[in-house]
Amino acid sequence: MDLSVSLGPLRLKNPLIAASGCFGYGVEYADLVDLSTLGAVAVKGLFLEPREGHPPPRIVETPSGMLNAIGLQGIGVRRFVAEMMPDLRRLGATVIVNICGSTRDEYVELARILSDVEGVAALELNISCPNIKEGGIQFGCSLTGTHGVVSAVRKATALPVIPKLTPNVTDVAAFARAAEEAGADAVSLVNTFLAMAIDVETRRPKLSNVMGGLSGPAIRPIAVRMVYECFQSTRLPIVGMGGIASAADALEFAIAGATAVQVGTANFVDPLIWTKLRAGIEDYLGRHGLTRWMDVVGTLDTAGR
Amino acid sequence: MDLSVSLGPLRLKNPLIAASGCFGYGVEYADLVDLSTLGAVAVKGLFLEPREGHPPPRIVETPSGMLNAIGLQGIGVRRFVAEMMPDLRRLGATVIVNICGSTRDEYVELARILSDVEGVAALELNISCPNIKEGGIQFGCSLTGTHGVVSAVRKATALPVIPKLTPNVTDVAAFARAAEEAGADAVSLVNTFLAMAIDVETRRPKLSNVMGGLSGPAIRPIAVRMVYECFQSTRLPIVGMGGIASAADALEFAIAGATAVQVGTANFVDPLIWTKLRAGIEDYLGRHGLTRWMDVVGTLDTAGR
Amino acid sequence: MDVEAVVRSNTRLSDDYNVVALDAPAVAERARPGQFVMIKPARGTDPLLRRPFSIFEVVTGSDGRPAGLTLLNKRVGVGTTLLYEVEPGRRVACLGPLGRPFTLVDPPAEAWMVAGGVGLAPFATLAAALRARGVRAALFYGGRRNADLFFTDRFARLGVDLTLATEDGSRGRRGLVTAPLAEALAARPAAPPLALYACGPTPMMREVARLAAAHGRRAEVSLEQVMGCGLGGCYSCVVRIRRGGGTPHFVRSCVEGPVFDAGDIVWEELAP
Amino acid sequence: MDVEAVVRSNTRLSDDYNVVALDAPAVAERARPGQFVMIKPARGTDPLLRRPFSIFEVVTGSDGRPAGLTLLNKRVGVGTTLLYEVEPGRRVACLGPLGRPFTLVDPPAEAWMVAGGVGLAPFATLAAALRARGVRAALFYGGRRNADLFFTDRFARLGVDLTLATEDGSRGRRGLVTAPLAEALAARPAAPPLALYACGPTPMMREVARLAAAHGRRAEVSLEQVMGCGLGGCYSCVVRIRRGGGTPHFVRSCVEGPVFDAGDIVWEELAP
Ligand SMILES: Cc1cc2nc3c(=O)[nH]c(=O)nc-3n(C[C@H](O)[C@H](O)[C@H](O)COP(=O)(O)OP(=O)(O)OC[C@H]3O[C@@H](n4cnc5c(N)ncnc54)[C@H](O)[C@@H]3O)c2cc1C
Ligand SMILES: Cc1cc2nc3c(=O)[nH]c(=O)nc-3n(C[C@H](O)[C@H](O)[C@H](O)COP(=O)(O)OP(=O)(O)OC[C@H]3O[C@@H](n4cnc5c(N)ncnc54)[C@H](O)[C@@H]3O)c2cc1C
Ligand SMILES: Cc1cc2nc3c(=O)[nH]c(=O)nc-3n(C[C@H](O)[C@H](O)[C@H](O)COP(=O)(O)O)c2cc1C
Ligand SMILES: Cc1cc2nc3c(=O)[nH]c(=O)nc-3n(C[C@H](O)[C@H](O)[C@H](O)COP(=O)(O)O)c2cc1C
Ligand code: FES
Ligand code: FES
Repeated sequence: MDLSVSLGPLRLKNPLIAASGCFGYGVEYADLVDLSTLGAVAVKGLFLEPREGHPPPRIVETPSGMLNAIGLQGIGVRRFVAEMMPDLRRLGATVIVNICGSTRDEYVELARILSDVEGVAALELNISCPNIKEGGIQFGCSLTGTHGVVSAVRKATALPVIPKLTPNVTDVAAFARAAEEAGADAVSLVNTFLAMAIDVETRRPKLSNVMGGLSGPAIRPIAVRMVYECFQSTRLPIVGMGGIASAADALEFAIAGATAVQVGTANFVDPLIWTKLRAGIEDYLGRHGLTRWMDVVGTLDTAGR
Repeated sequence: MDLSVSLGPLRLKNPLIAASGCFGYGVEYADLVDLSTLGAVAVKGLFLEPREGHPPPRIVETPSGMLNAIGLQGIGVRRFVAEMMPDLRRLGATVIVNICGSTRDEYVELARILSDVEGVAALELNISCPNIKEGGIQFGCSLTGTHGVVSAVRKATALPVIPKLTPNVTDVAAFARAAEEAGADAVSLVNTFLAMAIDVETRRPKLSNVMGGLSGPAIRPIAVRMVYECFQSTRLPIVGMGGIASAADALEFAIAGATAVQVGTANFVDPLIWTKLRAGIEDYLGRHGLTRWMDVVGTLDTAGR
Repeated sequence: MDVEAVVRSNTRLSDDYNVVALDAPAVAERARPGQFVMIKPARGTDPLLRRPFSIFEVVTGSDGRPAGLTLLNKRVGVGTTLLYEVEPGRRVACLGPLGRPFTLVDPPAEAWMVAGGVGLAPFATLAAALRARGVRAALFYGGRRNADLFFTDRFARLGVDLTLATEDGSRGRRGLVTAPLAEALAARPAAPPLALYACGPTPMMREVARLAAAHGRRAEVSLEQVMGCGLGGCYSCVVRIRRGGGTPHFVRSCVEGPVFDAGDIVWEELAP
Repeated sequence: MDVEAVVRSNTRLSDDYNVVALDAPAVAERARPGQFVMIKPARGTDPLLRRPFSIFEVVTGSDGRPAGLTLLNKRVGVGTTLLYEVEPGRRVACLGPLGRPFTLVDPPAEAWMVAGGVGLAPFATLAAALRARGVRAALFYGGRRNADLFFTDRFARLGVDLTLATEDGSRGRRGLVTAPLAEALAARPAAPPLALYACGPTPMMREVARLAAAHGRRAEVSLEQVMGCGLGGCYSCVVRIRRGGGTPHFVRSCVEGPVFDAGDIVWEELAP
């Protein structure tokens, strides 16, 4: 079975990527998971500088989903490069660094720093985090903002550039097209849906940050729709995610048009999910007389519908 | 306990409304539920003319939610007035008619026809149905479209006008403000999220219409956030909905700012939910030393958050 | 009637089939053959919706009055798996009885029931009702293999003539049950009148409809559309119907069905 | 280690408390006092996430080797209710052992454990480990009422000195268990060294931290932060820590805890 995929210049041995923020810096999982068997690891979103993040409570469960408002607690890009990259290289991980800035220049600076780091395979531009006030989603909710960040980073690096789109917009495909025009190599979607939960007994928000991002199986049907819309309106390879928890879910995104997929929340529930996903996909391909994952990508049959 | 609420000129004995499309024309439930005990019944979306709707499959279950693409099958407004209103009047139901048109004039025509009908308490403008190509959501996704339909209907009727907003937009509060400027008496939200599900074995969409609307508990955290955003930026009374399945859920919307609430999908699961909701709300008010539902509305405490 | 019914027993018949008995006197009392109930298989929101099940048997208590009902369950997905595994003592929400029942005939008319797989479910109550009216009844019952045929003794005890068929030939005729049905219809004189009742996979019911029309017999079929509410509220369960010369139109199978006149259904549009 | 552990038994202790025994030799073998496991309470997606539980006991098989573990469960919500009701024979996913264990002391040092309610859970294994090292141990154990105090005999059999307290005075001292603890600490000479271990409601642990500091004793506390993953992946479980004179910063309690040095915690910021 050939599970390899290409996201522009980035070639992955399989389409299964650990979603950013849901797999730490990757090294946390090295005891349980052979990182070299994953298509790639998208590490936790990094700013230039270390960040404290929001006070707890940072997560709350909701029906078939969860809200998070971690607030991008992180060690900053320099400590990441110094402390995490050596282990990630040694473990054979294909590393996608998820970067986040408050200004366009910060994204550019992050891209410059990471361009010279051995073992960094691609940059995922987090312009869609709903949990921080400055930066991030303010670019992701404006077409010109998206175009601006992507083209600035594009000029600053030879690494593959993958802007991560927010679902909190009216027309996500327009953002994929803006990313395409700005020179992105692929787009990834979806980040989380801005949402909130209230403790009715105290009449206070359940999250310290009031609002957070909804992820998990609950959002899958919306995410699949958005991947399909982007697939229909750009030629960029798509990295699809949102609630994937089984091989069938991953295949659903592939059929809708995703070349690769990321798994976030489900990894919390089942950290050994990766072998199950691979086995399930190979079984599916076998049963359908197919030999390549790419044979499935973008094959939704809407005849007569 | 005083559960009464006012949506502009519309006074309801309690805040619990059966959501449009989830309670037929109301009469279907008369054997099980005393319709006069509900705050109101929002009947199934009506066009001027009868409509066939989409072929089955029209619904599919998703994690903690469901997709529907009924396609607004319906008997048209004239048969509704002739065949259903007499029963609804006899049963003592407070009737909100959910209307849908392909053009602005159709909404106006519907409003005119219904203005003269005894027992019609208000109009809910469905400018947010994701399941039909023409009309509906094309108004709901454009600020000028929303303003245009609402102000045209406003001029055509003395009935309370409640535009129903779609969640498939970047900034729902802007739509609430547009509705307010156009003379709406209240807004209701959310309608369903555009979404899809794929049968991976056949690689075909699970719904005949390819896409459908996601409802149910899965969407609740997003819907609560949207109600809260509208509450913060308009003075219109808000009718909140999206995944309400318990008294605590209804109270969550109230605390976020909803004056009244609608229950859709949960009514399918538990058609006798209404008495449970009322009992749960009264119990809550009692435990908190409150006597009125309105004491809870819009009381989210974000101090220190 | 929506009751929190206690699961009295759960009898596994095979790896796929089981019979669940529920204490639900108020539902059982009102049940008529061909009606169904909506069952909530889980407490949480996954799975979310109720699932429709035919009322398989009405169970009478020691006082001879209806005390509960049973469901013949075949596991095909998440909800039916939960019902396959349900532990006695648990409570499940049970709404019903719902839907249009079978039209019962009176002697001298005879009744032939045609069941495929779990399509047997509505016929235990129908057979009992027919016997109570003194109607001669036959059951044509097909399954994949012998191990998938259940309760044949019970139908035999009710005086029902049995014709069995299995796809692998392990019991009764090899092949589909509609083959012996076709032969029997062809061999049967016009009188006394004959009513057909069918429940099973769509192709089977469609073939019964075709045979009934060809032989000028009235047939009723019990359809299994996906249902969101069971009460006429959601319009998910529609079937395209053409009555007389009228234009085809969608009707809700939870309120106008699940039992339909086979001749009214636009079979070409029904999902396989 | 992530295993699909078979539920061997479920012993209800009261309307709220139960003990669930799981077959999980691979987890049990590695378990150290104070560590926890992540349990998936339901099969579907509601509830979605796993729940953290202290390893209450390590159960040995007939060969004397670790064969499984038990959990002391208190029902407070949907997941713990599912675990309260779990039927023997079911499988539940069990990931562990996780987290930083208690720091064990050696004689002549003595150990005092302070438990509030279900905070007893980590102390059965700790008491056993202390006994194996010959450390003299005491348990200060508080609950709302007598019916909420469990397993006191077992601790007594392990040679642990017991001091009990109930809020309603139905057993032991009336009031909070930190009152007799404060008296005992005040009455105790400086030598031999004494290690404190606490698990329970935040106010209780905070008071233990205060008392320990006041008497110059080292204390470890086991915190119960909400946890999304238990593996350091999600950063949901953070606690604000101040070590030495350093600036306070968030650390993940699933990997740097759940056992912390009581003096490191910024108590003002911990949720009650
Ligand atoms: C009036 C009526 C009476 C019925 N009586 C019985 C009965 O007595 N015994 C019994 O075992 N089953 C009966 N069924 C079918 C039963 O309702 C479905 O098998 C069940 O809803 C499937 O739920 P699930 O969660 O197991 O499957 P899901 O996990 O939801 O789906 C699994 C597969 O089953 C298909 N499916 C889902 N719903 C239906 C449906 N309503 N009918 C057919 N296929 C479906 C799905 O498309 C999918 O392919 C009846 C259906 C109707 C409408
Ligand atoms: C390291 C660790 C060890 C633990 N050991 C045990 C144990 O041995 N026995 C035991 O019964 N419990 C233990 N807990 C607490 C247990 O994990 C929670 O009670 C459980 O997660 C609540 O799940 P639920 O679905 O029942 O509650 P939910 O329905 O999710 O929530 C119900 C209420 O419990 C609160 N809650 C949710 N998660 C936690 C949490 N992690 N801690 C405290 N309150 C919470 C919620 O805020 C809410 O108010 C431990 C927690 C941790 C972090
Ligand atoms: C706890 C948590 C932290 C996250 N942090 C990040 C992040 O740092 N950067 C980012 O781009 N996305 C982040 N995400 C979003 C996920 O990468 C993913 O887009 C989203 O969760 C949807 O996928 P899922 O449903 O599989 O989790 C985070 C999600 C969660 C749940
Ligand atoms: C089967 C179905 C049919 C619906 N039909 C309509 C409709 O005709 N008009 C309308 O405004 N909303 C319609 N809706 C949307 C609901 O009124 C409601 O806005 C939505 O389902 C969210 O609420 P819920 O999660 O409580 O179901 C429909 C929803 C469902 C599930
Ligand atoms: S199942 Fe809802 S209308 Fe028939
Ligand atoms: S629980 Fe996920 S990092 Fe601690």
